[in-house]
Amino acid sequence: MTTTAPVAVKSRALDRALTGGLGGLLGGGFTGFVLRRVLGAVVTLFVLSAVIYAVFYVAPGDVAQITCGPRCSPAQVQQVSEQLKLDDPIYVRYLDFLRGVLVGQDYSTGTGVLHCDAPCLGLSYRTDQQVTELILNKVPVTGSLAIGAMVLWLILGVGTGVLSAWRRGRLTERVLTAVTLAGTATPVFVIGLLLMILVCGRLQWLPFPQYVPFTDDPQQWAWNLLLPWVSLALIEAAKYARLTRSSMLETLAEDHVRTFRAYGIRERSIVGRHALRGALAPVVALSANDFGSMFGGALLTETLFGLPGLGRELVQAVRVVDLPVVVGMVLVTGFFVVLANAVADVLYAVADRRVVLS
Amino acid sequence: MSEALLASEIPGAGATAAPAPASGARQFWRRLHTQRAALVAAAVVALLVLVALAAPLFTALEGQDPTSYHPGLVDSARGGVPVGPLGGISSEHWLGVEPQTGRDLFARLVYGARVSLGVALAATLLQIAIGVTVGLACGLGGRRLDQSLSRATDVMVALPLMVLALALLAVVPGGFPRPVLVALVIGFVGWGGVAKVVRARAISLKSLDHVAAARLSGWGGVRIARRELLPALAAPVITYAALLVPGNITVEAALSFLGVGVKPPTASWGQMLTSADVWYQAAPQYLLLPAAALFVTVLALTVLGDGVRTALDPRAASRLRIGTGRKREDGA
Amino acid sequence: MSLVRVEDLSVGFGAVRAVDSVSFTLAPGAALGLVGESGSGKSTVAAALLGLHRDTGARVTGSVRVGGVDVAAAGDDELRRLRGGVAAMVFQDPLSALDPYFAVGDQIAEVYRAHSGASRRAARARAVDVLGRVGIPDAARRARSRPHEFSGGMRQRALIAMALACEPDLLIADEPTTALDVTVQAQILDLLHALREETGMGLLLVTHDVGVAAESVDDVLVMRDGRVVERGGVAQVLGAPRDAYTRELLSAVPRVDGVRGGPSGSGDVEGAVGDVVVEAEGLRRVFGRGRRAFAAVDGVSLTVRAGETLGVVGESGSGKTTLGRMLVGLLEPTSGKLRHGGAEKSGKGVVPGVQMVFQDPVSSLNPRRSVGESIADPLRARGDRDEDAIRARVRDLMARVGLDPAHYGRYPHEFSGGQRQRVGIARALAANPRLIVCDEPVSALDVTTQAQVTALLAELQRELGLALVFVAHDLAVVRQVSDRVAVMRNGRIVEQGTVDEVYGSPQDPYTRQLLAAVPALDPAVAAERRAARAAGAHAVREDGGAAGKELAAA
Amino acid sequence: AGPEDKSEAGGDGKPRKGGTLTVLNSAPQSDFDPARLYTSGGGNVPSLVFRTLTTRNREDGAAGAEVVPDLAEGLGKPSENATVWTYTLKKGLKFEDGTPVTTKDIKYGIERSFAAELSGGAPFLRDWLIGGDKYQGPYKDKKGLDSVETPDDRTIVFRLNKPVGDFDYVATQTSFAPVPKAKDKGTKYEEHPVSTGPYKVVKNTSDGERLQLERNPHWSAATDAERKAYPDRIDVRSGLNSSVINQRLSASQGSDAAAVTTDTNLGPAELAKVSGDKKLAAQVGTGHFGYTNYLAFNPKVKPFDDPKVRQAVAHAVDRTSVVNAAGGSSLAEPATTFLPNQKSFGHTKFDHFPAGASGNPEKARELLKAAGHKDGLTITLTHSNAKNFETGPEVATALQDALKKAGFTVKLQGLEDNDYEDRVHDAKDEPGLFLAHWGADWPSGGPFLSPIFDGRQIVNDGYNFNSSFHNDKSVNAEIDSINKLTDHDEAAKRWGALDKKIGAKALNVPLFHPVYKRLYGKDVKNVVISDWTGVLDVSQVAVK
Ligand SMILES: Nc1ncnc2c1ncn2[C@@H]1O[C@H](COP(=O)(O)OP(=O)(O)OP(=O)(O)O)[C@@H](O)[C@H]1O
Ligand SMILES: Nc1ncnc2c1ncn2[C@@H]1O[C@H](COP(=O)(O)OP(=O)(O)OP(=O)(O)O)[C@@H](O)[C@H]1O
Ligand SMILES: [Mg+2]
Ligand SMILES: [Mg+2]
Repeated sequence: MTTTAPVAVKSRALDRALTGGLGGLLGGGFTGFVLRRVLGAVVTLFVLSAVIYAVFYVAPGDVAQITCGPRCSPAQVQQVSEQLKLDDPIYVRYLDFLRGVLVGQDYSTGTGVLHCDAPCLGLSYRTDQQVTELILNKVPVTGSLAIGAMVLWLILGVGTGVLSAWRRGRLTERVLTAVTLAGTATPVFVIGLLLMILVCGRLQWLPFPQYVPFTDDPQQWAWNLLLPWVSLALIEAAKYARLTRSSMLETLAEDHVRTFRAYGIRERSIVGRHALRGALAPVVALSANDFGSMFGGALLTETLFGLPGLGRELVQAVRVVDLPVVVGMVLVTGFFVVLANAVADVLYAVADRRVVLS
Repeated sequence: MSEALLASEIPGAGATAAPAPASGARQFWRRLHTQRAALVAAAVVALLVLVALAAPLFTALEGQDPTSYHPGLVDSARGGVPVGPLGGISSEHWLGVEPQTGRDLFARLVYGARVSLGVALAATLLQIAIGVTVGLACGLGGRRLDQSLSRATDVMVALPLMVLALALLAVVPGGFPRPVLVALVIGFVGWGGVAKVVRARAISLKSLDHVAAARLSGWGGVRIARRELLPALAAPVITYAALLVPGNITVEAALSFLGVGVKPPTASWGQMLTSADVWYQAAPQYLLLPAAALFVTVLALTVLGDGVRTALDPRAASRLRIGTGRKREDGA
Repeated sequence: MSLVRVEDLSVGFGAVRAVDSVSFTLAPGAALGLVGESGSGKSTVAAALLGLHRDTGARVTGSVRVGGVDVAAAGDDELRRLRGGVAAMVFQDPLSALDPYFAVGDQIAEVYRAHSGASRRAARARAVDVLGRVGIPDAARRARSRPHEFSGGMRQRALIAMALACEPDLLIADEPTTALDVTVQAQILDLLHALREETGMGLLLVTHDVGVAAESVDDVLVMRDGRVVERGGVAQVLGAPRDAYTRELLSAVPRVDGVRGGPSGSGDVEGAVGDVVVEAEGLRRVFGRGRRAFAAVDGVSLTVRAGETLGVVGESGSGKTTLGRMLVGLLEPTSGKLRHGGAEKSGKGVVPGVQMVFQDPVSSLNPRRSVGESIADPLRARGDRDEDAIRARVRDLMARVGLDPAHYGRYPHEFSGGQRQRVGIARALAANPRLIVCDEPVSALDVTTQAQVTALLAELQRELGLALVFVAHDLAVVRQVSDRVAVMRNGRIVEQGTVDEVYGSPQDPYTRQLLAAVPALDPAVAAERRAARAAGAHAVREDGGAAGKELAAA
Repeated sequence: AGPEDKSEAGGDGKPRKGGTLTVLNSAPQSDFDPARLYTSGGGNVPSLVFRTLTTRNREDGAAGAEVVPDLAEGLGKPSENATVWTYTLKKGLKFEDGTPVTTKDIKYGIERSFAAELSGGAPFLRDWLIGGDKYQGPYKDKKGLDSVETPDDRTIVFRLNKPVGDFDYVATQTSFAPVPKAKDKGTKYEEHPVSTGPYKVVKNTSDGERLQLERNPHWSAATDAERKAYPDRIDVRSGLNSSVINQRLSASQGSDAAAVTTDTNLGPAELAKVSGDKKLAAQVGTGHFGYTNYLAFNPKVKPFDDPKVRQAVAHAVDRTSVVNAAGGSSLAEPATTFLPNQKSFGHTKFDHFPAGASGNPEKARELLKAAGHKDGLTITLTHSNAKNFETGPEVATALQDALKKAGFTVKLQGLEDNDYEDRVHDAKDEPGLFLAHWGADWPSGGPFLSPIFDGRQIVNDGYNFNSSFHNDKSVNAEIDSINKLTDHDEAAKRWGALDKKIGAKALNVPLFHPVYKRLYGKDVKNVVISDWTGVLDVSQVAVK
């Protein structure tokens, strides 16, 4: 009984935040925004898949031969080719793919039939696994990597940016600039490897990273991912630091900052509150992009640290021209890019109410 | 009385002897000149470009070339580490030699500057050009244009470089100059971030009255973008551009491994870095040299970019209004 | 001991000597008016009191002591305590002086907390309280709005509220009522007066409005070109000015009751009035959605013809700016019809040949472009290519609005508030538009410059058949320039008619109320009137939150 | 070969049962179906689960290149000129569920490997079994493959379309592993293949990331002389970066102390480090695998139709640079013969076109002049772009530099890996000069020379490995005749002689044979690296 009251209060507050806060301030209408975004995402994914099909149509690499193995005889290659329906014209294969996505598909396992439910992205040429399943297994890995790295690079980058805007022209700023830039100037595989050798090999502070699912053991999860996060964050931080700083200096030149100076507000809070708020828009936009693209782009990190994520799978799939897997992976990336950008737009409109969601 | 006022107020209106106002560009240069760090950075960038352009001259001075093997200078039994102290530094090989091959590192570094700087700078310019255009179009255009361009950006961001490289391999004729191809590929792939940053800024800038005023003046979107928004966008864009360069240098190396990049034995910093990572212990200078070169480049570009950014802002340059409100010890 | 002691203060910006050897003192509880020509250095002096020129590249000499603190020598902490704590400032450009990303109430609360160390909650409550006291209706809700949701006058009041929140010993108010209609203005001035009496707050009031000065201050300092040209008690300076400039200033003050030396002189005279330039029918604009939906303009119909000036006056927040923006096409009406030159406006976007002078001179000028370039914009957009001709035209325009043409290459931040406003006017005039919507175009101008600008407008109107929509809170100015007047309140036009009709025999009670609130030039009369209002003001102070309603009902 | 006589094992004391062995691999173990695996000698991790008719001798060095019985009682009994091979199963063999293993299961396993759904395995049975080229596997072709006979549960007979003296070697392949038909789930079988070996699969992520094995209670050491199976559990983690694998092994932290790798070599940079560290150096084993890297000519393409030009190239090659590019003398040995330098292959020393350690440009110039190219010659060398690979840019640029001294202007054509494979194996589009390599399917001259030089193995509409399009009747006849031999030593001698004979034609330029340096964790004992596979044998390793 006693617990119901706070819950009710909370939910009402939430309700207000959502209807009054979000719905009200977004002007254009939140549901409309969501609908448009969903539609946009569908179109984006559609285009993406078509592009990949087109690319693989022109790209080198004899799929049947690669799948069958180098020593396969022409007759066998032909069999594999039929098995994978590689002889159909590319548009027929694409339509087949779309059908799979919409209504599902049946595949023969040799001894039986494997039903692949919609949305079915097909089976991997290489491992015969369902691509949807494969991807669902990998998303948590890459997701963990991306989220952690983003949190870290935002803290590191924005923190550094704020500090260097506040202490602009001073020694603190120079040192910070040099340090963050050193991170940028070193490719991730170098930073990652060196960190791993130092921290895991020499000092033995951390284990050599091995993916542990969050649901198994959150502490081990974080512990193992710490190094990949740090490596990625070190690379990205400078970008955010510099961007934050330069946007903040812009804001500092504006009139309203003078108001707060004239009221004796500390420079620290002028910079860290008022200037920062104005500078966040590009930072949020960029992190959305980077976060989304990390789903396809963290391959170097994943490869280096042996994390079984999407990026690594993608590299392998591209190498063996495993088209269904490649398409699936790219669609996931696309999905996250669109999603992250949508979230960024909402955040952005909440932060700056002059902006109406488009 | 108003007529009288007019006359009395502004003696010789329009024909004053006041000094002609300096043009925007001139003021910009004047403001840039006051920043020592930016000038030093500009000198460093110029030096780097010079090194890249005059690479043959520098290597001739040393008497080496970037492709000759010196099997005698590496210890074959130990995996090919350079013999001699500090990675084989000698009067012939100023910076030592490359492990395994014994190629001269100074020559490779100097020649590598050509590829890396050329490709990375060209690609960055392209990324900025496309990104800014798309971002501005998103920010200023209607909802529909914004939607379609934003989704197109998403497609570009989501397409893995590797997949695109594959397509290009297939469609670009073998004779196409590789560095140009690399710059084009990187340029056309990596503009998503710029576009997003520009769009975000443009959206909040366009709510300002001076943009409304420009619209009332009758300007179209392009002109508004160029005159009202672009100058304000210069800060984040320039900042971002300086940081795109190191990324592009690394991407060049990645593309080279996919076969779209520059052909061996041509050296590039990115490729040196990628093959040097494992040598961090056995031949540290092999890793440190390209890393240091890259660092100096980024640092110089960043400092220069910051200088340009500051000089572009008439408010910040004179420190009027942007002042810290803090007491300055130096009494400046 | 005096609260403020300024001795031999000079401030230079590069080659510009903005303030030249100014000295004055101000005792606790006293009020000093700083009047004078636009660009004469008033704001610069005000800023110097808080040490705002520190580290900005300006050269400051002389000594400034505020509340016993030597501003030039004070350490960072000391200065911080001074700012806001001892002396609070109301900035001249209220529309850009608030952080667009934070709720107005939060900004006030932040400032209050910085000096009182109050809890977050208490600070919020305080913010709502002071917002109510400056007459923001429904302050508790409005405190959560962001600045762009406020009208110009509301933003200005928010700034005043911010200053009052800190309960300073000294209030530096730089043109604090430029965006306020006369009733609200009177209320604010009464509030300041009451605070002086109650708390002994000192007031430094920078204003170009002699009437406001007459109502609120004891002593006056008249400035011109950075120097003090006359000083003395308010009655003496306004009543028997010694300096030639002061006399000129006073003679230029427009009056609601005096003869209409109407610069356009049109109104009643010739039928220069031509075709309909713009016609609105049932124009409505709603902000927000759902429960928060609110009609800023609610069914406005009006017509403006070529060569005619429509004055729009009304309560602060009554929808004047919103209406103006709709007329030029910067804002889409929620419903209603809009016809330009007889043709129904189709689609979105601006209408060619239509200009606007924005209420906020700061954000309407691109900080990165020289003002000359900004003024030249419409010319270039029109297709002019001859650089020399463009420059010549820009210089001419600058001269005609009273700006030094040599300042072509200067940037907006190097100008005073009134100068920036004139840049906006010059830009609007540049391409000889058919219609200009002027949103408080002369609110920051001293009366002589104001006269010059209105004369210019009238002249162009005669020459080109320009149609004007003139939004202003200053009834005298509106009377002077307009042919017809519309009085707005709560998004509606409550009264519309020729100047003589509206001013001569106002029908609506609100119009009458407005006319009654016009500040008097004679300090004695002003004091009398204040006494008459005192009862109302009392009520306001007793329950701050209800102040708005109270006021509206009055 | 008992555990006691392995004195070089890392750590001291006798190997004991128990513990968990971790395997850190770089290549993902994405296939774990015996029909799809293509491994030499039954593979390493797979051979822990899949027993086959024969297997490789689990001993160090050259002794490890011998073939020994596994499920079969003894090696195969050839008859009818080595076209019929008969094997008899040991008694008491069981699957992991306790059911007995019969030759029917082996036959079924072999039949499965013909199914298109399970492609990827070795090609030999399809080429050799009568009717193998037509057979489509048990899913489409329920009748079965007649040339594999199972007269009773312990006997299996293979009928081949030609003499194959090496059949015992072939019978080590995982396709010879028994698969119980009732448990076959087609493409899903690999998730949990039914074990006959000392370990069974407890978890297979199927995407090659992780494979966990545990003891198979129904395996009996009495029937298996080869596998030691000391650890209780084996945890295979694949898809790791090779530098990281070596880092982990050298750090030997936690479970990595009991870790090995079965596919990762020490790189040159790591070698430089290890060679200076005594403790680490003791954790390195050396192995050899029959493998040759060479420069291949396509004599159909000018100017390589001229033997003098080919010889000039052969003389100009700087093998020191090439070896350095491949990792230095510890990781590669210069090669002048096509056959690997191991006895089992019948290695016979020769150097038809001596280039010395660093090339003989003078001789090369002479030959070029004689061929009519006195102003030098511009040629194109095709290579793959894969990094740190024998056919990659590192070796190509080393050759480019060496050939320059002899008057060759070498243009490099680097191709993306897939593209490269397609091009160099395409009979119609094969480049004139490219980097190639060949590895042994089993340690014998046959699988080395036949695909490369047998004129009848030229493939025009698929992958072709006879890149010189060599078709010499006498060579073909000699190959046939050696294939009939069932005495491996006798055959080896003849292969060696044949290699020397073909070598004189300068159809390719052998460059180097790789050497493998395998690092293992500090607690790993009983390290065996045979010359058959060149990798550490997981079935012999102990971690206690
Ligand atoms: N940052 C600056 N740089 C250069 N000149 C400046 C700067 N700020 C102000 N000025 C100049 O100093 C003079 C005084 O400006 P100030 O703002 O004090 O005028 P003001 O009396 O407040 O005028 P107004 O009534 O128009 O606001 C003006 O001529 C202005 O152009
Ligand atoms: N973007 C907006 N979002 C929400 N409310 C707004 C917005 N713009 C204006 N309003 C509200 O609309 C009403 C009318 O505003 P408007 O700016 O038109 O007033 P005004 O008559 O110009 O007042 P003032 O004389 O004070 O400038 C005000 O109550 C204001 O708070
Ligand atoms: Mg002022
Ligand atoms: Mg307004």
